[in-house]
Amino acid sequence: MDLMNECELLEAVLFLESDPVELRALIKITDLPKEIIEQALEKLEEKYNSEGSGLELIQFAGGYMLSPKQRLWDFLKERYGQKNDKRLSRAAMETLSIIAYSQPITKAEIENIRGVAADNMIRMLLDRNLVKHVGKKDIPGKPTQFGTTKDFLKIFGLSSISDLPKLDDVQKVRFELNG
Amino acid sequence: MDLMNECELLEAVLFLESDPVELRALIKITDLPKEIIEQALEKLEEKYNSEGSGLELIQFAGGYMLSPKQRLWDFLKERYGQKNDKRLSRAAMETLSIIAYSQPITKAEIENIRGVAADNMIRMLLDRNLVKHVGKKDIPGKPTQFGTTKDFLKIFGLSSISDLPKLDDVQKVRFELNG
Amino acid sequence: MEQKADGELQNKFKINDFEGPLDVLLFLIKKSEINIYDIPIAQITKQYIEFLEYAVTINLDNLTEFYVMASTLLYIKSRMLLPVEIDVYDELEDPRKELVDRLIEYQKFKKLSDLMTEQEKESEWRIERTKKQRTLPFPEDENLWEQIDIWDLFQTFSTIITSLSSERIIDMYEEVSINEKVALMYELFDKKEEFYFTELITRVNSMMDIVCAFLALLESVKQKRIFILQNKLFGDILIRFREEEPEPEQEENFDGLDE
Repeated sequence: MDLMNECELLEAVLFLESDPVELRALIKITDLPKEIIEQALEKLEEKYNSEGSGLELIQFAGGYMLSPKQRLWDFLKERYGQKNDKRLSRAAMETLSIIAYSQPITKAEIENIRGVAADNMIRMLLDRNLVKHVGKKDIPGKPTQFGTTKDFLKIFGLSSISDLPKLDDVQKVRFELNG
Repeated sequence: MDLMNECELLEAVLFLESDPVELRALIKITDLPKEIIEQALEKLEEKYNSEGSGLELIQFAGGYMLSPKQRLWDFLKERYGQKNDKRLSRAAMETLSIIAYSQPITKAEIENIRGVAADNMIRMLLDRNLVKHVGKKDIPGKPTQFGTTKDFLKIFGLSSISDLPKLDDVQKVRFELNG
Repeated sequence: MEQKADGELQNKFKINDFEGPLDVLLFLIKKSEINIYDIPIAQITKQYIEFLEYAVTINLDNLTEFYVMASTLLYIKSRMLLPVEIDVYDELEDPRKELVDRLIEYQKFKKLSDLMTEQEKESEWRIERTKKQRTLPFPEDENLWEQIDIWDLFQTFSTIITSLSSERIIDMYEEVSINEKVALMYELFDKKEEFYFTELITRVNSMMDIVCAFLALLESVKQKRIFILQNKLFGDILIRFREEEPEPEQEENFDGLDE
């Protein structure tokens, strides 16, 4: 099967979309079966990886998208660069890290780790759409659990939660005096 | 010269731009000489014309843009049709209104009123059959004069040009005061 | 930073420099280079309480938690000081263990938080398209124009002429009126080969309308576009289309673009 037409259709769809498109959205939009789409995406990826293409197919924030190749960014930055200047405070980053690495997690659990109240930080992270309610913990009181959002992945340039930076093994077991 | 990098850069730029980009804008953005850009555009066009690409390089409204290949449009129309985005460009509206109210009018006269080149807009309006050549002005050079078409009347629900809304009284007073 | 009198040292710090009591404890433990698994609880408690007393407090938000930690430390200290009673279930556990576990857990997230901050820096720049919304470049042609109505067009034109200088408006207005009649003439020619002058007059009460219609008529005669016939004096004028004499078509160049 050469998948020519499927590749073309997918390319057109990915061109028209500006945000990452999840596989299931691609299925819905193109009305093609999952396996075909996966194969066609692979072919597209190869095509873009070949020399002469200024674009690449990347997996990002849980979906697929076309993006200018990173080595062109220096040429493009001035005109098309968006600076992420809303940096998080240390407190916010700590809270966000706890949620990201321990999700789903309740407010009480976050507070227990940080040793301080987390209400304001959680509210701020919710406002900035970095975290969201993901369910309720099955304990008395049914407290809300929090998890990270797609925007979170996007802002941190992650394709999925499993791409979160890891502590290496040494760091994991040892408590460091000079941390 | 293989122009690989130039092609890549142009492809990325055309991908990032939403509206047709004029040649002189491409020169400015990429900082490449005109001839190189023209050659690279040709190469890109070839590349897209080859099978397996869902995109094509088109010239539209005086500029270059990437667009899904026309034969894919039927698949894409429902989701990506224009309904979201549709207002005519101001340039098109202005040019058409000047032609409608001042016909027959030459290109130079239109440009004199708008203060910018009118070639692209006139060509576009001719293509859409909203305006047509109606004669030649009796001055040296015999420039072509433009007027509106029957299609124009139809689209705007006018039975005749004399049904065009008239300048309001305030504006008339201005004429009389100055007259 | 060297350790001198503790009070002096801690004066340099603000409570706001720390993210919470655990952060302060980690700092004190590192500063004193003590083993976290065997914290000299009396020493740390003393340092912690001194810190609370001397550190500059600006933000009172988390102050309660800092004092809760102080009482926890005092409680652990008192437990450590009490003679060890043999109670299999309670006393097998080191009273410091829970606190140590929390400190280690917190330390882990502090490190992860640093990694995330680096990650945030790495993705500081994003390359974005000029517009997010993408559509097919051409709509079904007429739809585009059908969505605007004649008043949009009128509005646009009014705006244009309002922005022009008065002198140019006058020129244009005169031109508009005569030109309008010329246009109307062509329109009528689309339907029939001849028609009467009165058909050119759309606003009978307007002298301007009549004058312009007449000027348009004269102009067209001069340009040899029409013949005019008048059967009787003061009678209506018949206007008849005159075929253009074939002359070499001189196409205008619309490709001013690349110049």
